[in-house]
Amino acid sequence: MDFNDTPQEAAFRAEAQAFLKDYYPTAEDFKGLNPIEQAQLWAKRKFDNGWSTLRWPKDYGGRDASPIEQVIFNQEEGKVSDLGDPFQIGQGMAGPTLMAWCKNKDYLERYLPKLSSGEEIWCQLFSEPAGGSDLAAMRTKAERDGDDWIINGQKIWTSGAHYSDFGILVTRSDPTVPKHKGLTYFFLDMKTPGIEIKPIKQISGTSNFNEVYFTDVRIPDSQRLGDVGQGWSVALTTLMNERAAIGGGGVSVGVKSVMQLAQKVNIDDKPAIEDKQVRAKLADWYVQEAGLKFTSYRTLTALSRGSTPGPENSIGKLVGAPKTQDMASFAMDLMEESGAIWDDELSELAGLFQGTFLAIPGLRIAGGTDEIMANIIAERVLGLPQEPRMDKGIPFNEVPTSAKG
Amino acid sequence: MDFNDTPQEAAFRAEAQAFLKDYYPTAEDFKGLNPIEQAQLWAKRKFDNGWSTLRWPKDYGGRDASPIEQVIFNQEEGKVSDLGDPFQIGQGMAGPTLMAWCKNKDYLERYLPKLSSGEEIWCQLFSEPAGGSDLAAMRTKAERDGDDWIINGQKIWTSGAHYSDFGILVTRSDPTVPKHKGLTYFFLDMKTPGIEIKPIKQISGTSNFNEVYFTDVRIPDSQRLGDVGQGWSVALTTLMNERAAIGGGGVSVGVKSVMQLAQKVNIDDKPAIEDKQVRAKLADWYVQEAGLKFTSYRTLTALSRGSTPGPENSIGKLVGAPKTQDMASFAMDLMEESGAIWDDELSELAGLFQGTFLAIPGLRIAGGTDEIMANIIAERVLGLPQEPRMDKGIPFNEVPTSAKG
Amino acid sequence: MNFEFSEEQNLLRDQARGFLLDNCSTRVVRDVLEGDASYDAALWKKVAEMGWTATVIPEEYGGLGLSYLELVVIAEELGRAMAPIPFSSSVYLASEAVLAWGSEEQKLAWLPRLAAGEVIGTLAVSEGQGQASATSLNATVSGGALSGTKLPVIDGDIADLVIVAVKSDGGDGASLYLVDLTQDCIERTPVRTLDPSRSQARLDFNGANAELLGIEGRGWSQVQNLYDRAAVLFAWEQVGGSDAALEMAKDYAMGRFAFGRAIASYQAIKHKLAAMYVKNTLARSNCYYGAWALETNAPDLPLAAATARVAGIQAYYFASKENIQTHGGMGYTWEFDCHFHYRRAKLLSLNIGSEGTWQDKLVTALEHNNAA
Amino acid sequence: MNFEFSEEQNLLRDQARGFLLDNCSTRVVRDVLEGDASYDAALWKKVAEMGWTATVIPEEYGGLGLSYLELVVIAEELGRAMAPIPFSSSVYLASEAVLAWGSEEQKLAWLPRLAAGEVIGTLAVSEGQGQASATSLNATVSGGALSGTKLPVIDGDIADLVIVAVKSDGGDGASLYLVDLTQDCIERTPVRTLDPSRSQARLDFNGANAELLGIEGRGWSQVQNLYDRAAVLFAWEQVGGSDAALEMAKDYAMGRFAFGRAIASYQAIKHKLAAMYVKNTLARSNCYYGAWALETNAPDLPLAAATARVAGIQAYYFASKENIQTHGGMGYTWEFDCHFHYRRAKLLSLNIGSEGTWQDKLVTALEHNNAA
Repeated sequence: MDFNDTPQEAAFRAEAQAFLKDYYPTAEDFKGLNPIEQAQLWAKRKFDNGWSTLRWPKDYGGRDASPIEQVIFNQEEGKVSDLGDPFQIGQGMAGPTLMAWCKNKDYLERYLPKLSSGEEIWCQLFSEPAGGSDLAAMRTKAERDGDDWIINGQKIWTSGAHYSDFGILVTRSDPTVPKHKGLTYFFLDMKTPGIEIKPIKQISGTSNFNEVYFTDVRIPDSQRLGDVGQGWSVALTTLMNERAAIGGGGVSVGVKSVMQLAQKVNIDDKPAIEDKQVRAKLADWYVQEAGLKFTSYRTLTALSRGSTPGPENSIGKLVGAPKTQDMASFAMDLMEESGAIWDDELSELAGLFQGTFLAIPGLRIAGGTDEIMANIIAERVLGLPQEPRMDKGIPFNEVPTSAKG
Repeated sequence: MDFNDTPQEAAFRAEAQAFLKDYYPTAEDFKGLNPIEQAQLWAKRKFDNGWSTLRWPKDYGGRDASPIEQVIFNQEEGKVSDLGDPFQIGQGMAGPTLMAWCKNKDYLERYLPKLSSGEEIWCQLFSEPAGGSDLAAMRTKAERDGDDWIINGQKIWTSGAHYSDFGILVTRSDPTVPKHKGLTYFFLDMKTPGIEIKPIKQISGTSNFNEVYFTDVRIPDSQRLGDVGQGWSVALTTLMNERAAIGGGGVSVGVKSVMQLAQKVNIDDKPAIEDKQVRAKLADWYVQEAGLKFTSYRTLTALSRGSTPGPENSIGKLVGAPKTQDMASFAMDLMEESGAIWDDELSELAGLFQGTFLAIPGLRIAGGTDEIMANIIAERVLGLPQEPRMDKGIPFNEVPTSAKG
Repeated sequence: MNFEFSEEQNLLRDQARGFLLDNCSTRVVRDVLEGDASYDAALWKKVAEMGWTATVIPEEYGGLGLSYLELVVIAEELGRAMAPIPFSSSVYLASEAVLAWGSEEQKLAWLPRLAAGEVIGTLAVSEGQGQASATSLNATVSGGALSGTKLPVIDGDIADLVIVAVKSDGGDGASLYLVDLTQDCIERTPVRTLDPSRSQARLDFNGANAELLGIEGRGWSQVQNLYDRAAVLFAWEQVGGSDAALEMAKDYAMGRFAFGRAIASYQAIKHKLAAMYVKNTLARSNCYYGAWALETNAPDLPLAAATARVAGIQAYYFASKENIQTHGGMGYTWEFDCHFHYRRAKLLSLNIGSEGTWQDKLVTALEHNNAA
Repeated sequence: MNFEFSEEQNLLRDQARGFLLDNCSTRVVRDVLEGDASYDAALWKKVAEMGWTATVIPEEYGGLGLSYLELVVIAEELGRAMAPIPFSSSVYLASEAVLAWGSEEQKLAWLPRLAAGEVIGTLAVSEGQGQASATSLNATVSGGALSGTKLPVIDGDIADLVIVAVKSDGGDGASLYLVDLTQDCIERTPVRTLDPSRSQARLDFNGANAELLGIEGRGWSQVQNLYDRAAVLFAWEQVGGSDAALEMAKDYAMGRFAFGRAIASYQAIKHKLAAMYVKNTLARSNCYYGAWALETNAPDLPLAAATARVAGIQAYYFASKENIQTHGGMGYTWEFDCHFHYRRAKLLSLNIGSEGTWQDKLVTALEHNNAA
C-alpha cells in the first residue's frame, strides 16, 4: 500500500505537467470565446501535441496510453482547467463504438481525428420519453427505403444536441420481435433535414438537455453500425464506455462547505459547529465522502494493474447523490429563514447550497436512478437474480406499456 | 374532536372499573399459581360475571359488546393487570373462526364457553418452515381415510402449543391444484396421538414458540371447518381477527426510558440529555411514538363509529419495531462500554435495553416482516399493483421452491 | 373519545378543496412562480371573500369566530394546493399576534381589515443568516421610532402591516412592535428565493413609527408562543402538501410502465410510496393532536406543536423529493409540477424555524412536561 | 498509487481464512457462547503458535516485526470468524500500550510473553455506566498501590496483565499503570453480557502493586492515542464481520423461495443487500486508509481512525441486524448463527467507545486538520 506514483507513473505525470504548463491557454487566449469554443481551442492544442484521447490509437489522434495514464492526465488537467467537456460523449463513447463496429476504414479516418481534435462534436440519441430506466424500450422507427433508412420518432435527454455535428442513434427497425432483438444502430449528421431540437428546461432553471424529434430523416445504410437487429449489442459497447465516475467533480457541496457554514452561523448563540447534532451529521457524511474517495483509489489501483472498472462503480452516484441532497438541505436549515434566499450576493457561497438543492434531484435520476443503481449492485456485483421479466421473449409491440396499459 | 368519552362510553368505563375493582384477584389469590393458572383464574372470574370475550354473543359466554367497549375494557384492565394472555389466539382468532364456519351447534356449545372461561386453551397451527412470508404455501399433508383425515408434516412458530388443549390447523389436502385451492382447515385435540411438540429457543434465550410435528395424526372429518379445499378462505377469517395492534404494550423501551437514561449518564462530562444529537434522536422517536399513539386514537374513533380497523394498522409494527431496535441500540451506546452488560443488578432498568435489543429482531419478523408490512400498505392501503406472481395458477407441487430450486 | 373532525368541518374541507381545484390549479401556482407578481391577488381576494382570512377572528372584530379546527382544515387544503397567497403570514402570524397581545385599540384598528383580507400582515424576526435569538437582534425602537434591517421577511414586499421583533434592554431581551408598512421611511427590497411562488423581502426601517405590541421585554416569549401556535397551522399545510405529493407519485407510478409492467408494481417504488404514506400518516395524526391542543390552548401546546412541526417537515421533504424521484427524468423538468412541492416543502421548513430548532424545542417541552 | 495489499499480504489473508475455517467454525463460537469457558483456549494457543499475537512486535522483544498491514489482514479474518479469543485486548490494547510507552524493562518483561500468547493483556478504563473521561475516574494510585473498581474490563477474568487508567492530580487528569493481575488483592468477577463469546469482568483493586506506564498525568492522551490505533484494528474486525453477515444473508436469500421465486429476486431484499454492500464497501475503503495511516503513523491518524471506526460500527450493525431480517423467523432462532454477528457487532461498537463518541472525535480531527 503506497499513495505515491510508481516511477513510470511519476515520469508520465511530470511529462503531463510540463505539457499543461506550456500549452494550457491563457486567459488572453480564451478572450472572446464562448465555452464551447474555449473547449475546442484547448482540445486542438492537446491534439496537435499528442495529448488528446490518450487511450486511442496514435493513427486516429490518440497516444496508445494505459488507463492509469489517462487518470493521471485527468488529475493534472483538473488542476489547471475548469473548462466544460463537450467532447465527453464523442470521444468517450461514440469514438470507441466506431472503432469497435465500423468496418469502413474511410469513415474512421474521416471522423475520428476530428473527434479527437475537438473540431466536431457528437451527441448520443438513445433515451426516449417512454423508456426511462427501461433503456432498450426504444420506439423511434427505422424503415428501410432502398439504400437509406427513414427515421421517425423522438429522443430525449440528449445533451449538446444543439451544438453537435453528429450523433449516434439507436432505432427500432422491427417491433415484431422481442425488445432487444429489433434494434438497429446508426450514426448521422445532425444537420440532416427533418431533425428538430428543443431544449428541456430543468427544475433548476437551466437547460442542459434536449428533446430531438425525427420526421422522415434519411440515413444512408452505410452509416449503420453492426447488423440490422444488432443495435443493442452495439449500444452496449457505447454504454460500457460511459466514463467511470472516478474522482467525480462538478457539485461542490461537501463536508468542507457545510463545515465552513457551521463555523459561521449560530445555534443557541454558539457556533453551529459546536452542536452535537451538526457534528454527528458531518461525521456521517464525511464517512461517506472519504469512503467514496478511498473506493476510487482502490479502483485506480486496479486500473493501474490493468483491470477495467466494473459495476461496483455504481456506488459513487448511489451514495453521493442522496448525500449531497441531504447536505444541501441541511445547510439551508443552518441558515434558518435565510436558507430560502437564493442570491449571488446574499446567499452563502453565492447560493451554492440552494443551487445544488435544485440541481441534485437530476443527479439521482440521470444515468440510472438510485433504484437502478441498487439493482446493478444487487445483480451485477452480488449476483442476485433478476426480477421476473414480463417483457421477456414477447414481441416488442405486444409488451404492456403505459400507452396501452 | 374531543378526547373525552361519550356519556355511554363513560358509563361503560365506570361499570368496567367497578367490576375490576371488586373482582380482580389479589396477590393472595394468585399465590402459588403459575402464570397460566393466574391467567385462568382471572379469566374464570371475568366469565362468571359476564366480562369475558366481550364481543361474543351472550350465548357462548360473551356480552354482545361493541368494539369500542372492548377497547375501553382493555384499557381499564391494562391499568390493573399485567397478566399474560394465553387466550389471545383461542378467544381472538379460533373462537370467531368457529362461529363463522362451524355448522355443528353442539360443537359450538361444547367449545366456546370453555374458551371464554379460560378453561381450555387453543393454539394456531398455520406457519411452516418452508412458508415464511408465503403464508399459504403449507405442505403439511392431509389424506382422507374413511371418516378421518391423516395428517403428516410440520408446523412452526406455534406459541403455547405445549400448554394448549386444542388447535386450529391448515393442511394441504391436494398438492396438484394451485396453492390457495388445495388447503383444508381443521380443529383438533392437541393430545391426539402422533403430535410431538418441541420448543424453539430464540436468540434472546427464551422459548415462546414451538415446532409441532405430525406423524399419522387422525382427525375426524367432523372437525373440518369449511369444505375440502376451502381452507384458505377459512384461514382468512382467522387472520382477519388477528388483534389490531391498538395501543400495543409489551416492550417498554420508549422515549421515556431513553430520556431517563440520558439524564443519568454523561457525555463530555455533562448530562447526555443536553447533547444535541441525543435530543434530535429523541425528538424523531417521539414524533413516531406520538404519531402512532394518535393514529391509534383515530382508529379508536373509527371503531367507536362502527367501522373495522383496516390494513392501515400495519403501520404500528412497521414503524414501531425498527424504531425500538434503534432506541435500544442507542441506549446501550449511551452507557458506552457498560452497554454490553446484561445483568438485572448492574444494568439500567434491570437490562431492559439489552433484553429488548435481543427480543426486537423477532418483532420485525413475527406476524409479517417489515417488508410484508410495507407491501400491505402499498397494495391494500394505496392500491398499488401486486408484483408478478410466479406461482399463480400453477399446481402447488410444480411451484419452484428452495427444495427443488 | 372522538379524534375526528365533525361533519361540518369535513364539509368545509370538501368545499375548500373544490374551491381550490377551481381557483388554484397548479397553473395558478406556476403563473406566480414564473411571473412578476408576488402573489395571486385575485385568488387572495376570493379567499378573503370566502371568509377564510376571518376564520378564528371573533365576530366583534369582524371575524367569523370559528374554531382552530376550521382553520386547520383550510390550512391543509391551502397546503395541498400550494396556494400562492400570503395566508400564513397574514393569518397565522400577524392576525394571531394582534389577537393575542393587541390593545383593544390595536385590535379594532387592524383585525377587521385583516379579517377582510384588505390588509396583509406579516412577522419580521430574522436579520440574516442563521438562527435568530433575543441576543442576536439588532433592530431597536427608540422614542417610538424603529430602525434596523429585517431579512428575509415573508411577504414583506406586499404586506401592509408587520409585527417586528426588536432588541430590548430588559426582560427576555426582545419586544414586539407593530408597524404600518405604508411609511416612506421603510425600504422594501424583494429577494430572490428558492420558491418564487411565495415572495420574500428585505425591509430596512429608518426610524419608522412603531407601536408596542404586548409587553416591553416580553417579545421573545411572545415570538415563541406565536411560533408554537403557527407551527400547528404550518404543519397542516405541510401535511396537505405531503399528501398531494404522494398522490402525484402514485398516479404517475401506476401509469408509467417499464419492462412490461407499471413501475408501481416494483417493490423499490411500492416501498418508497409506503414510506411516504407512513410519514404522512404520522404527521397527520400528530397534527390532529396539535389542532386539539391549539384549539383548547392545552398546557402541552409547545410539545404538541413541536411534534406536529417536526413530523410535518420530515413528511413533506421526503414526499416532495421522492415524488420527483418516482417521476424519473420527467420529474426533473420545469414543465412538470413536481418541483413546486420540492420548493414549497423547503420553504415551509425554513419559515418559523428549521427542523433542528424544533427538535430541540420538542425535547425541551418533554423535559418540562416530565418535570411538571 | 497503490492502494491494495501486497501479494504476500493477500497470501496471509488466504492462509488466515483457511486456518480459521478449520479451527474457528461457528461451532467453536457457539461453544464459548453457550458454555462456561471464557474463551477458546485451544484456539488461542494455535493463534499464538501461528505468530499472530507477535505480528507487529519487534524481533528484539520476541515478535515478528511485521507491519500493521499484516495485522489488519489478521484482524479482518478474526472478525469474520468472530473468534472467541482475547486477541483485541491482548494485541490491540495491552501490547500496543506497552510497545508505545513501556520502559525498556517493561517491554522486556512483558512483550515476549504477550507475543508468545503466554500472557493475556487488557486495558481497563471504564468504571461503570456512561462515557468515561479523565475527570470521571475514581481509581487512584498512591505509593505504587492501586485502588478502585473497573467495570467492565474485557477479558478481565482471564487476563494476566492489565493497563489501568487512574485519576491523576496533574496534567490531563489521568495516568496509565501496568498491573500484574495475578495478585491476590485484585478481585475479579465475571459479568454477564450481551455477547458471552467474549468475556468481561469487574475488577476490584485493593492496593495492588502498579507500575507507571509512560508519563504521569499524560494518561488520558495516552488512552486517546491507544484508542485511535486500536480503532483501526477494531474496524477491520467489524469489516470482516460485516462481510460475513452479508454473505450469510445472500446465501440464504438465494436458496429461500417465496411465492415461487428466490427471495433474493425481490427488490426489498436485493436493495437491502445492496445497501449492506455499500456500507461494507465504504467501511472497507475507509479501513484501507486507516491501515495506511496506522502503519505510517500519519499525522491524520486520528481522522483516519475515527472515520474507519464510525464506518465499521455502522456497517456491522446494519449488516448484522438485516442479516437476521433476511433470514426471517429462522434468523431469530438460537439454533441459527445469525445472532452471533448481532451480538458481536454491538459488543465491538461499545468497546473503546460508541458511535457517538467517535463521530464527535471525527469532527474534532477535521477541525484540527482544517486549522493546521
